[in-house]
Amino acid sequence: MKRQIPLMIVLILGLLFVAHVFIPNKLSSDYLDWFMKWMKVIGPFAIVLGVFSLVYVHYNKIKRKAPTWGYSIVTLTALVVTTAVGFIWGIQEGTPYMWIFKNFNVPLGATMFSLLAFYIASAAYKAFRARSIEATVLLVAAIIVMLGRVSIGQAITHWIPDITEWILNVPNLAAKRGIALGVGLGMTATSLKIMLGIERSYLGGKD
Amino acid sequence: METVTDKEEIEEIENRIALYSDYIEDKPEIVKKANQLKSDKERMKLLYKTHCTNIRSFKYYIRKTDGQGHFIDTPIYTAPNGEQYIFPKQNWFNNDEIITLIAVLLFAALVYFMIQAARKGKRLYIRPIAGIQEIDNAIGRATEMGRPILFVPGLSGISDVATLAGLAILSKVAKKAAEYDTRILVPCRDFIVLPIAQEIVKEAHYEAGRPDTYDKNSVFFITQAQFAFVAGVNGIMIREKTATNFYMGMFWAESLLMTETGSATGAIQIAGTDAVNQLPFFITTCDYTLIGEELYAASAYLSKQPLILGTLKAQDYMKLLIVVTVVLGTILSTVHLTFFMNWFPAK
Amino acid sequence: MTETIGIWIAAFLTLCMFSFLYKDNPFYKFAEHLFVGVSMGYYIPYTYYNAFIPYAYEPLFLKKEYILIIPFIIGFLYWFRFSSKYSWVSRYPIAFSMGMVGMGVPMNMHANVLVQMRTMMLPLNSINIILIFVGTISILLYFFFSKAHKGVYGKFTSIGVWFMMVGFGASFGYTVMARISLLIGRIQFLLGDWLGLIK
Amino acid sequence: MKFADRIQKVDRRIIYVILLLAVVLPLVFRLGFKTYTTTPVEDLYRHIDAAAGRDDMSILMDFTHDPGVLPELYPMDLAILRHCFERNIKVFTISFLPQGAAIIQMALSEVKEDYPNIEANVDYCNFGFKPWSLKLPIMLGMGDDIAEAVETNSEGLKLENLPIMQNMKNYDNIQVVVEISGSSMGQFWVTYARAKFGVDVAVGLTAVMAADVYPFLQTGQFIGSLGGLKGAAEYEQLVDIFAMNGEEFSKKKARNMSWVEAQYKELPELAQLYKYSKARIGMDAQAIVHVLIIIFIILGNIGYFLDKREQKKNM
Repeated sequence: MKRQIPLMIVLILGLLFVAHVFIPNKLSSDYLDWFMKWMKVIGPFAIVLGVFSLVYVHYNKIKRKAPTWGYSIVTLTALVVTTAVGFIWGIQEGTPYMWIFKNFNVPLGATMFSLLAFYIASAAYKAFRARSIEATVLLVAAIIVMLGRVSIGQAITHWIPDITEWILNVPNLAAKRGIALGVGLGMTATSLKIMLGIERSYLGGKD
Repeated sequence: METVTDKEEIEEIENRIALYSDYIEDKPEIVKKANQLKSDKERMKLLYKTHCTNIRSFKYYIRKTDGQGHFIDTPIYTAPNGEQYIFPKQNWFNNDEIITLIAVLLFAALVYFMIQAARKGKRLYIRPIAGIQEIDNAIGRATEMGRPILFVPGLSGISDVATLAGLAILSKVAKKAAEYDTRILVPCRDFIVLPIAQEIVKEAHYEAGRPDTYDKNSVFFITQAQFAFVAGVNGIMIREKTATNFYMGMFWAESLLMTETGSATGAIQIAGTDAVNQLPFFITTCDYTLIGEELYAASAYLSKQPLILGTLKAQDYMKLLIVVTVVLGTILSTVHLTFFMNWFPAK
Repeated sequence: MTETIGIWIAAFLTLCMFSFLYKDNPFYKFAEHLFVGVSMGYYIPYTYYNAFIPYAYEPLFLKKEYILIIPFIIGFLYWFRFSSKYSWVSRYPIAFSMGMVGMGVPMNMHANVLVQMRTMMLPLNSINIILIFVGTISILLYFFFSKAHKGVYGKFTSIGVWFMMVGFGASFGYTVMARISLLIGRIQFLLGDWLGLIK
Repeated sequence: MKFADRIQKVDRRIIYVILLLAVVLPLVFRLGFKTYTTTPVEDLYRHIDAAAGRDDMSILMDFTHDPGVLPELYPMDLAILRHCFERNIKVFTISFLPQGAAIIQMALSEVKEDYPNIEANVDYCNFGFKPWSLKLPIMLGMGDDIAEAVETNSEGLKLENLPIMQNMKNYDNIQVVVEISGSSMGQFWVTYARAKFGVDVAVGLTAVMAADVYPFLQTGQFIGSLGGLKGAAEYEQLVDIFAMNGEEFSKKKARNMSWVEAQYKELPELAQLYKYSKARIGMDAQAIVHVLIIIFIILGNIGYFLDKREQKKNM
């Protein structure tokens, strides 16, 4: 009941989906239609998981007066205010909700990762070392690609963009294909293991 | 309801009735048939079915062109019974996918049986991975210097294969460290990974016969926030002067920040991840890097966990099969025999 | 007016984030926590209006397709995730949505393995195709763990390492490019939209 | 302190300031480098352009990206939309992230300002946000019937009643799906929509992912790709020199730098707006910073090798 039935559900639905791929019959497309229709109803409920665990973590922090609990108030307030604004004034263009998105979400999200530019610059100076022949090859290829993708490379000689294109289309292609085949097999294996009930960690819990 | 009395009007209505009955008389069989049915619903059903058949029926002819606007058409194909419209038949199997079916069945069987074999404790050979030797050396170095070891089991959760592989390696590293009596620090980002890592390190100390040296606080949680976690790890590297840093598991954009600090403190750094986008950073900033599947192989080699080992072996044989097939296909296509290649899907 | 206030707020938050470069500080922490809250708060109304209403509420309550009461209830079972005693109940919706992995098995094999194999079998009639062929095979053999890397075989697999290093180099160059682009974007905002220095 | 030590021990804040200057200066004092175009970008442009003026063909843009990658991807969003509106190509937009839906609205309203004749639900249709958990159902469902799979547009209107849908049934009416994202979402389209229904897929990616798609470009699983800010800059340029100047696409012309230069001189006013050349202006700063980073790598390595030699001598 706790574990066996969910695993059976995954197995049966999974096998039907495997069959669906190979059987171009009306029955098979009806099955897909049915599943989609139900999935569309179930899907939106999943958001509860995310919201709940976020609220739970921060609520606990505030309750226990954990270090930096004050910031948890910031998170929860932002959560409540944004949600409320969305429900009160709607979510179309020109509403306060979109204003929050434009002036809070966008700058915060975009700046978070732009910090990495600084880290890369300092790592370029302090940590990217040609420690071995392999690392040297890597760095040389990287330098060519970096030059080849900007106009300065073109200005020095048209060979640099040409070599860049060649690197991307030949050795890079071979490398990425070799790796992608491994990844493709890995993904297939993971799907198989989930379907056959060998891999169950997604169910969570101990029993 | 009103009664029509005007003569002209009556005439017009009668005309109209006559027109519609003619219309129905003349109509194809299907309308008549529908007319005989009792309920509206059944009538609609029949008409809809016919509609579906009709829109899916086709006429065919072949047009040959030279690609420059000149073309010739054949007459429309007529079946022996004189019918020009052709209705496609429902198939029970998509013949284009037969190669996919074979590949899937083969692979499924390999995965299943290899995992079973590994569970039964069958000896499955895995080649020695160069990095494993390095792991031993690095632990030895920390012992000589009398400084602690840092082990980061990735930032991801337990459902990630890389995290599992990282934890399997942790168990061996912790055991070695316990034998040499060297301190090991394990910062975690995930709530679920934390207790598992604690258990693993504790177990390792027992196995090494030194339960007394196990310190519960050496495996600890820092924070969930990505960059703040890294700031915490960097603080540890600088304060504790760790001699060896291991990064085994799943890493994201923050990888670079940790390894830069590690390289500044002069630690030996060994990394292993299947995050392809972070690998270049690890290769240029670490002394040794386990690339992609090497991480799984190393953990299977060290831990012999059936799930990891069996999957690895199954993928291994599949890869061998791919190599053989591709070499064969290439030889054939190079001598202009393309039938083999054409069995494989192009889209 | 709201436009201007908005830009000033955005600029302030951008600078808060940048302050982490100096060191971890309350401004950064404030911005970081604010981000988490706003993103999640953003999610809820959107899902409600764009998913719950058209897919769950309308068909069930307005079109009266009563059979959908079953998935509706299954969806509700997600809530049990947070009960320590009944958390197993939430496995039912998870299992239901996991059913689709079945499709992933043949589709992944098809798109990520077989199609790639077909392109690998091109006739070897140019130097580049030969290079790609040798590179891919040697990488596949490098990640083949059932045979030790010795002798000629070992030499061949080490070719794979060279190919991979060039490939990683390309990714490395591109990653550097990506991070810098993000910074450029932010500076364009600060200089252009906020200070009006670029037009 | 020795030279080797001195180069190795520079304070990181000095490096940060140098980097900042390298970004700010080229943005303020514009350099005006011309970019050159590459095959994957040209392929995508040509492919989209082939749907010009047809009312039974459209392109589907999937905006599954969040604000974190906007600087790289937003210029792409604008450039492709502008191309479509200029050349009268029908566009559908969708996003499987709620943040993406807001980005669609931002991009649409920004481009629409300049094209007053373009009408919602006639020339384009915004499907809006559809939850992540529904990506496969919708992707597969569109192979059969778009209106049935997507159901409503972003305003909650039923698709089947909209004018734009009159000649659109399924993937046969979609010239190309353009996935613009910072994740491997494009793979989903290839694995499911393309493998099953054969629809053409192209991607606009952050540069981080750009090198990984080459195997899929060779197989044709992606018919084109835009990689990072460079890809966006190239697309901006193609839109300017061909669509805005009323020229038919030709690869030869696109590669001829003097022809390109000449085209730039004839641009209509609309094409000279700052928002439509953001990526190209950014590429100037990008060029300077790349050179700076390369210098950093070389300097750092010189220090490293001098240090290593020193250590050997002392041993």
